[in-house]
Amino acid sequence: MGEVVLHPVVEDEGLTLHIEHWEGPLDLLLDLARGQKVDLHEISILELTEQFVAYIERAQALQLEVAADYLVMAAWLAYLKSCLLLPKDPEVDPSPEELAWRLQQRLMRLDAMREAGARLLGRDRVGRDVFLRAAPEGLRTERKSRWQVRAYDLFAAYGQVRARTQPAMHVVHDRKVMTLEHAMERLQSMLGFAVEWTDLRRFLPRSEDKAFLKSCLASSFLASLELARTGMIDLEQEEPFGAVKVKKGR
Amino acid sequence: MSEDFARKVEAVLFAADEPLTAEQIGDHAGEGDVKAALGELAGHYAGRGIELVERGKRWHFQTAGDLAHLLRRTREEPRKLSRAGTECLAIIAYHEPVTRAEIEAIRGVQISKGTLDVLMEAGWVRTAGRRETPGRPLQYATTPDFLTHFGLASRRDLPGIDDLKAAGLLDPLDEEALELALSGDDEEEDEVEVGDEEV
Amino acid sequence: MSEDFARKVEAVLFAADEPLTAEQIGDHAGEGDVKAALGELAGHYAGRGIELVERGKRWHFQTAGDLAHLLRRTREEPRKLSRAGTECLAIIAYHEPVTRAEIEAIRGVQISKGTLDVLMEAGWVRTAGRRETPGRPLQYATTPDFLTHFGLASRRDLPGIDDLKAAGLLDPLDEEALELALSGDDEEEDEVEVGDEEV
Repeated sequence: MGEVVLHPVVEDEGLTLHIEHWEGPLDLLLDLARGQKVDLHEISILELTEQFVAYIERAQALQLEVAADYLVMAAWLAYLKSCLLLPKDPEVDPSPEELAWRLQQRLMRLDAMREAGARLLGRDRVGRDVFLRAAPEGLRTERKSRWQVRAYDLFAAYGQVRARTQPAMHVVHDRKVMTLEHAMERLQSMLGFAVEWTDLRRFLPRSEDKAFLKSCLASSFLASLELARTGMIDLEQEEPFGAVKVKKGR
Repeated sequence: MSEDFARKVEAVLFAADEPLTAEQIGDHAGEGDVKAALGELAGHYAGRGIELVERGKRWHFQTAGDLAHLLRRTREEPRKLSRAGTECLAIIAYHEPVTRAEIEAIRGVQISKGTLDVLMEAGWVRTAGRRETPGRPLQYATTPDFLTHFGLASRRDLPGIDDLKAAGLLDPLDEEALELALSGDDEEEDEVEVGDEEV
Repeated sequence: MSEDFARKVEAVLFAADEPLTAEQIGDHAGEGDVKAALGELAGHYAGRGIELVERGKRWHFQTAGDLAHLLRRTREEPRKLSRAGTECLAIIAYHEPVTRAEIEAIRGVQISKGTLDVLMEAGWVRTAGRRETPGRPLQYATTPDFLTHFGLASRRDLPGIDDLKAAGLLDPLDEEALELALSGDDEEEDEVEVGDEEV
């Protein structure tokens, strides 16, 4: 336990108090048992119980702070003691003797580990009893990369470099278009016929070339906007996306 | 021929700054029967001022134990363990793999926070997976460095382990013992522990 | 008797963290003829994997000099050459002797110093004197190992531009296919390549 407990220790008949760290109630019990007998098989659980309970009671009488688990153990031991002293009741399971035996086993287990720990610490320990070489040369494993690349990768890489860096020539195919200038000239020359509102599309030339027709339409539309701006023609569109109509300006 | 290989093994072990497995030795010494060479060397060094020892399947040279008095610079222990730490270490070594609740049951007291940390920091104790029981508690076990430090060829060399086993003092604790050991508030702590240690 | 003292000296020297004078040895080992013990030990260890040596009146054990190579083991790990490295190597092979600036001009991307180092470390590329132009830049060329590694009898065996074209390796539209042909891990490096090229 982390907390400091004032522990009563009997010396001769008198009671002296030591501030110590018991490692829990089992530890105190083990020390008491050790005081009884060297062989834990031979200890008297009854006597042990009395000693422990007496300790705790004295401590409480002196108004010392006693940790809860010591009190729990004292209560359990008091119960065990009364069971051991009462006439045997075959109905009780486990029997008080069984409980006493278990307690003894636990003390023996703890004792075994305490002794084992001491024997462990007493062995020839590295750095205390036996020594390793103080200044070893040390072993090193140097990692070296074995670079791997296949011939194909190499050639492909070169091909890619060349492909990437070769000057690219961009060729634009010759396409038939109607320029804006041409469209304006054409529209102006044909305006004489447009006394009434006339669909702009009727001014386009005849052609089987659809791409050329689109170019004509786009250029003529732009030309019509330009001519409308200068007042040479009027423009009309009745609804969105409806036909664009032109008429000679006044 | 074999002697030639033995001196390579000797050189590798001598130069190493930590104990080596037979495999690691072979990696450096090259082709040869490492086991045979180790046996040969161990025989050669027996009784000398330096000894070749095996600790948990790893080998190293160290000075002979009976010469400690010549070499000890101070009387101080390399790592002073508290009583709680010593008991915990013994319990883990003799019972491994063991859960914290089991350690506490044997000692009849809770383990204070730093105790296991100190053992792990020393490199003697490691976590050893979770026990597949309700709550999946972490288990603890010792490390090869533990064997090296305490001069044990294997866990079978733990002092008195055969007698303790025969006496049933290393048997797994039954559940009643666990319950008996721990008052109610311990269980809470156990749960907290699981959370903490998962980090 | 003297052997008993020799093993003390042996242990003292083994555990020492620096070479010791005979006097220092005596301070630890106690009563005895240190000189005689040192002579005895030196004789015993002669030809073994460990040697007892004297340097400026100080004694220490060391690993036998002829076995020093065992302590430094190199382990080769296969690693795929990066795309930058591969391109660089290809350019050197096709254009050698070539300067770094030329490689960069052909690749259209800068190359990091590490890329050329890797190629030289791999043993495929060597420096090939300086170009007698302003700045006297270093030139690079391939090595005989390069030809061996790629199974080429001579540089004339490198596929020509026409061969590459015929194989579709020069088709700009095939760039995606090429990227697929170069393995997946190159893609990462490609991104790095844009900035500072990684090896």
